Amino acid sequence: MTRKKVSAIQAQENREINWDDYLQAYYEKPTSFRTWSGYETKELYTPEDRDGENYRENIGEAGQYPFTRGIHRNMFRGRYWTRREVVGLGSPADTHERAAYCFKNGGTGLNTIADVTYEMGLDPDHPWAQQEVGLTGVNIAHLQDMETLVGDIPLDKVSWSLITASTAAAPTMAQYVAVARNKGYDISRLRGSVQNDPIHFRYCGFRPACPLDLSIKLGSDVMEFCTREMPKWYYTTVNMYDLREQGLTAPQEIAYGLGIAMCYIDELIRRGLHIDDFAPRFTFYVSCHIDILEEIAKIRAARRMWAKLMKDKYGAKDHRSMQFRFAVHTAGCSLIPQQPLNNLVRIAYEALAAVLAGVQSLHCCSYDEPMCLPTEKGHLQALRTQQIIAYETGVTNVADPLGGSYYIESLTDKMEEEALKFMKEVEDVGGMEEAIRAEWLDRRFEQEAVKRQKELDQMEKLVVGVNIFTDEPEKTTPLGVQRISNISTKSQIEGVRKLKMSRDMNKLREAINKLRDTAAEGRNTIPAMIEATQTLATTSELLGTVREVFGYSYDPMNIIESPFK
Amino acid sequence: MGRSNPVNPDELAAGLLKGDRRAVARMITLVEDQDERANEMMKLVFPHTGRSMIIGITGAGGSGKSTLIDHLIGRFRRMDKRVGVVAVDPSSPFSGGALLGDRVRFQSHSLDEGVYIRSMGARGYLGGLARATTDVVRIMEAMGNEVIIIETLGAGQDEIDIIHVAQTCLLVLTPGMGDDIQAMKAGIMEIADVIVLNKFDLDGAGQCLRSLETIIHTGMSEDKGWAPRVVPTIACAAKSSDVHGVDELVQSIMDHQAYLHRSKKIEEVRAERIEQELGLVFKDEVEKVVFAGLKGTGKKRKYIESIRAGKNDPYSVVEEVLSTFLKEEILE
Amino acid sequence: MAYQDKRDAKTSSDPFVGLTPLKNMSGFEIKPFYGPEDLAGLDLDRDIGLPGDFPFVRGVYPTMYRGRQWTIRQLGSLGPPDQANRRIRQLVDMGATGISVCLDMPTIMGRDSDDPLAEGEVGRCGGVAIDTVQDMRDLVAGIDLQKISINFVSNSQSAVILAMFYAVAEERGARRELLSGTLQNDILKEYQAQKSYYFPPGPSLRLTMDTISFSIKNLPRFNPISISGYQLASAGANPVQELAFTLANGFTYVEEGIKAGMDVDDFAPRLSFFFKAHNDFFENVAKFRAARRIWARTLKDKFGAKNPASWRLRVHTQTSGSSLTAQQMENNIIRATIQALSAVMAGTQSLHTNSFNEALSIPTPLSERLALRTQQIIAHESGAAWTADPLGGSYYVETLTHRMEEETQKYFRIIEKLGGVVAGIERGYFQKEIADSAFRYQQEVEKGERVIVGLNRYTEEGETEIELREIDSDFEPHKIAALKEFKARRDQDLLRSKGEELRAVCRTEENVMPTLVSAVQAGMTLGEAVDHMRAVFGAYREQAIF
Amino acid sequence: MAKKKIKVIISKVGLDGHDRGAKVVASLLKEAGMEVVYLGMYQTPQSIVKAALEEDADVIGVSYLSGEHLVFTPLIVEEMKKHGLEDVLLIAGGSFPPEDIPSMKALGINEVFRGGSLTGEIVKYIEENIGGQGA
Repeated sequence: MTRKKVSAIQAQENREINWDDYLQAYYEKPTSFRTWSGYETKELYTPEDRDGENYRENIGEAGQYPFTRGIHRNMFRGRYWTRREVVGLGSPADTHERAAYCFKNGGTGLNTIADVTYEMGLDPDHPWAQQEVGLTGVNIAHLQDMETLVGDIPLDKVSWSLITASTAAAPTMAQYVAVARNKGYDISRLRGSVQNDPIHFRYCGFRPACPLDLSIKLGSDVMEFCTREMPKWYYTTVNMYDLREQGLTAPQEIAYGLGIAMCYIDELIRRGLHIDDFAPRFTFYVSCHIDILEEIAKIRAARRMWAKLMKDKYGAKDHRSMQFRFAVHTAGCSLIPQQPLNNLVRIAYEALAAVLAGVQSLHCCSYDEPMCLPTEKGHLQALRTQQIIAYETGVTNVADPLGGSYYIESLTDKMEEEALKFMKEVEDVGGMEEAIRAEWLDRRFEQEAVKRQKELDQMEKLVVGVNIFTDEPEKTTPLGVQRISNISTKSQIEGVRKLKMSRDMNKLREAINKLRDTAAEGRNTIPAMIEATQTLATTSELLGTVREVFGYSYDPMNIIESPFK
Repeated sequence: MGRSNPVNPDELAAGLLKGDRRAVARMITLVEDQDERANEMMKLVFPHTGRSMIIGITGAGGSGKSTLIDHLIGRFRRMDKRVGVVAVDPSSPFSGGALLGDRVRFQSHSLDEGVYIRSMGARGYLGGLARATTDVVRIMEAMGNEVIIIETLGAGQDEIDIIHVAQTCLLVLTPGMGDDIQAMKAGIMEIADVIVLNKFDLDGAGQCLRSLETIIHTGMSEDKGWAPRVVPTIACAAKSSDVHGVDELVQSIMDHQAYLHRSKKIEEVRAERIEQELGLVFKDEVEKVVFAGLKGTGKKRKYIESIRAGKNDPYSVVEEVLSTFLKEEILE
Repeated sequence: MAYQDKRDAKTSSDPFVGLTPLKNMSGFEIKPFYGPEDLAGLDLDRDIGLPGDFPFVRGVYPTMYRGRQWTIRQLGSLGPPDQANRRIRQLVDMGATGISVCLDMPTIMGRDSDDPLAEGEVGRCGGVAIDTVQDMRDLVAGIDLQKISINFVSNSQSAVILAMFYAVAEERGARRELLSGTLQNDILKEYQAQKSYYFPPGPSLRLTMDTISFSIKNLPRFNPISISGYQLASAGANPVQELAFTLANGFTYVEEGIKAGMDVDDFAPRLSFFFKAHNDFFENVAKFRAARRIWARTLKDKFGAKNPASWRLRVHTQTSGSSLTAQQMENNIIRATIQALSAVMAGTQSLHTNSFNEALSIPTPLSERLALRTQQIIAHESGAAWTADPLGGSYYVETLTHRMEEETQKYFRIIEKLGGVVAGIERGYFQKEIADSAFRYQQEVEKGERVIVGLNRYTEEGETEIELREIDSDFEPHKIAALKEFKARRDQDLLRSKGEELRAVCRTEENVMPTLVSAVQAGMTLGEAVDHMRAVFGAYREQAIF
Repeated sequence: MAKKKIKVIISKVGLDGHDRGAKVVASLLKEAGMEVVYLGMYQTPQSIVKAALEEDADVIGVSYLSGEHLVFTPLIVEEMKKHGLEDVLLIAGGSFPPEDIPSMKALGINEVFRGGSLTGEIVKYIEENIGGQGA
């Protein structure tokens, strides 16, 4: 199949029309009828595709087991999904300012994202950190940074989502709780979430910070702590999304995501918690890619699978444990830098799919993400996209509006069937922990990612601006570029250096020793981390101390030695 | 000094002997490319070689060779030895491309000027790879590396050719390879001076260790002087405290080297190496000179035609060519 | 700070829930949840069936877009005909597979560019000025009319436009049986909503039927009429009104055709439709599906059509221009995006996506490309085109489709009582219904009951600057000069006699088209032709409706 | 005779660990017949250039994602100059705004391939440009 290369649109208006190209375009039909994940679709779906289906048992009404059609009967009539935008711009002060901007413009929840150095558990003055502090998010080195970030935001009113995924999620919670307590809040009333899925984060470039045993230990510490102390807090968002971004297919995304979730669940049960104690606060981060109907089917399948898993495997009795709660992040990997405004179209479809699938919390990518960090304009447009879907399109009036569609129901079954196959495969390898340890999952990711690129190279998948309807490359980004202020970075580095000189070392040392002992005794480390945070221990000091107890180098990058020896 | 620019063998060799890393790199490329200028350079390099400790490591993919090497480099660097590594990947000969990922595992030495690492792909010619490897090892010797580690994949005959250059050969195995071990009994005895049983924390490790020891004991004849040793290791672990057996491995290597020197076997080994190199160079050059030489004369086509027409066969043709060729050459 | 006046977090209630109407745009109450029991009254075979099968709820073709993608039809008109011609080429080059051409205001009003009333309006507002057959020549120069279909958004002047198009095609030696193209030519909705008419409904309808029968005989692949709900909706009709009135108009044309002695199966297959894709996603989908079912059943049962092609309702769709806001224009990208998807999921045959800055200017190259790419992204990336009627079977969609049909039947009964569509127009029924809906909608928006992002909620102080396209404004004097020169070169005697002939044929019951063709060939301008006809038919004045 | 092979170093630089793109490019350049030396994550300008030098690479490909392109590019170029590698092609992949491309090229990057590039484009560029520049 050949396609013409269309050149810059403003040049040469008066060209001759190539009628062969035109006719080819006119008689165009899809070259492949496969879903984005590669499954054949039929020409048409009819009532026969639903033969033998047991509506009550396998689909059910919204708000009823197995929750295929949604976890609430009245869905968005009860409450819209939470419209979130992810914010993280270098220093805590700059990030606070952008967060306030999003609230002003109708954001109903706050997401702050940690930068690379924070996720890696490095302080800004670490040799590896200095070039990159704040490039991709907010850097929180210590209690005072968290205080600056919080500022005057009322923690008892705002639903705050702290996006720290790695083992650094434990210090994040410690810092957040410490600030909240210092400000006089009753932490049992705080609402929000922390991403806290260190297992998956090893696949996002943070392996040094996320060894498997430490991931399970600290991840579960946060979960256990919140289950006991913060009943309104969502203590993990198992991140299927990031897995999908590695190049997986839709059913692989849910299969491996559920697999990772089970690692934590098994640990919490080992610690003596009952499934119904904690499962209601389990949440997921799911991708919505561009194949709208497949994504809807995927999410419906995930709801059904989670419900069955909770009930049948873990013996949950509380129906809240069986409700698959999820946030959607539209697929960053579906966006491209070519003809960037087209991304607005893609994001809108993906967001629509999320809403049609009954999402609880939605974050739209900013159209400029393939170029830079989101601009203010990009953030705003992403938010507006959600608002238009919410208020103007009428799709929120009905729970699971696609339920019953021959195609959707059949595709939902297909997604479940395929995902179960992938889960079985993991079981055959020896379970998820083993699949991770033996790097079986790494190899799977690599194979799949190469497949995805080949699909584009070989025109099996068409993407406008990549392999069809390409134009001359843009010279500028239509709505501007976001930069991170150097000043903000430098001040962050200076800040932590100064802080380290001015602390009460005796108190600090005592708190660090206590944290070390707690970890060594196998007890939950969060309370000790909170205490140490109050003595101005930094993120890397908290993590490094626990790392050493587990036999790892104090410094994930293996350069710095512990100052507490 | 762009790759497309002409290269002066003398200048390159001089640069190499001074330790100019770029000259070394360029020279290795010429050897790999079987560039016609390579031989001239190797002549200049050769006198400066023959004194290094050469260690070969082979084993199946995923057995942990690169990680072991990473540990070995560290130990030798602590002894203040300069280390050269030739990481050979003979796989994927069909597309001709190669993905050489060993450097990922050598991360901890990525800035150390005392370590020189070169990755080599098969380039679709397995036989030639052995030749190129021997040359590369000579180059690395000449640049002043006191320890040279050759890594290659698998233990087939071609890989054994590659590894044969080494004085001390390590075979890396992992538990769960029981059947394979039985099947390669002879190969093990032939090449391995030290058998590394890596990933010793996996199920079935003890069983595997016992069967290896049995193979060695039963296959061992008393007069050999050195019995292959089995060293259990755990090379790849997230925590340094979980790494085991590396010291023992280094000790075994040093023991083997000591044995070679003590028993004067080292001279035998060096002679064997030269014999092998001579063989490789011979094979290569004769083929190049004779077979490629036929090409220009138009005789090759004639021979092919006559074989195709059933009037001749390859064996007679080679016999004929060689006898006339050798006569002419030697008589000259 | 802003978040302090937000809801109390503990109650978990969104401040704006309850503000979004739980009624759709047609005013139906929507239940929170639909399940199998909602389909209890439907017979799946009889009422839904398969794509490509009667009653075509699930689409008019069995394989839908697997057989051929919908036509990506974008607006190619701009300024004088030669500029429009360049724009058409450019659109085709970017991947458009069909073209729509709008007329400028003077042409719509039946006036030539040199008319004093045309001053300052020539070639404005994304419309092209067509005065003479020469303009038609310039417009389609270098464009293969057998391959690309141009949709002329012409109504009252359709007979003249068709005459010019036919004349140009003839002189270019095109094979008539292969010529494609579309006329909007839907005069009834002009009286109901758009209000650009010259003559009273009777003669207007006759002209429409003349163009249809001329085209059926001479241009078998041409679509002589595109029965348009879009303009009704733009004037304020809600989706069910758009559906009911458009179909009622369609049935009126069928009746007129039968009255004029044509066989329904000869002309019904050439009737096509034009709907708006509005904001309410599912209501929009249901509207298309209901339209197909009603049309199929009525043509078969009431008009006795036997040819399946007569039963199939084929539709061109445009995303909703009236939903676009001048505020925060980028939001219009999102609106057009979602509306376009609903049109595709509803099974449209042809689609026009609006450019996001259309509320303020004619499209810029950037916005135009984005509009086109939106359709290409649906086609190639979204997966929505891979299976026919992907929403078919959905409890909500099927229920809503059924409901749409029921409500439409209620309107049909009212129209019948009034004595039909023309009688309804004369009594101002449609105009009042539409005006009432428009008023209600406006009220809802003003009270904030219906949220329009950026308009009555989430408004912003400053606006981003967006590049606006300024068309070359020098062309008006050139256009007028060229027209004067054209007029001066004509054979005045021939022209006069063609004028006499035209008036004469208007007084008979004969088809005016052959005479019109020869008149425009003789150089008669659009304005002159309209004047001649108006001399016979008289002008129409609408009574004010309150 | 062995064919001359194109040797490419593919690396991430700095802390950013989004290595999927780099891995995919490495695999696909291999399939296109090149010898690819993959360095992986957490590389520094020094370690990348050391590897390129030892491997006698024709091409260095670095993958950026998180806005670090303007930080590391000058450091890599400087390091290359220090070791006389001006004749090695330096290409960058990943996410960055088009506004930065002229300055990246001015700093010494020969070509950039952002997301949404096809493997064929990269292969073609490399094949047509190696050895040519600087000579």
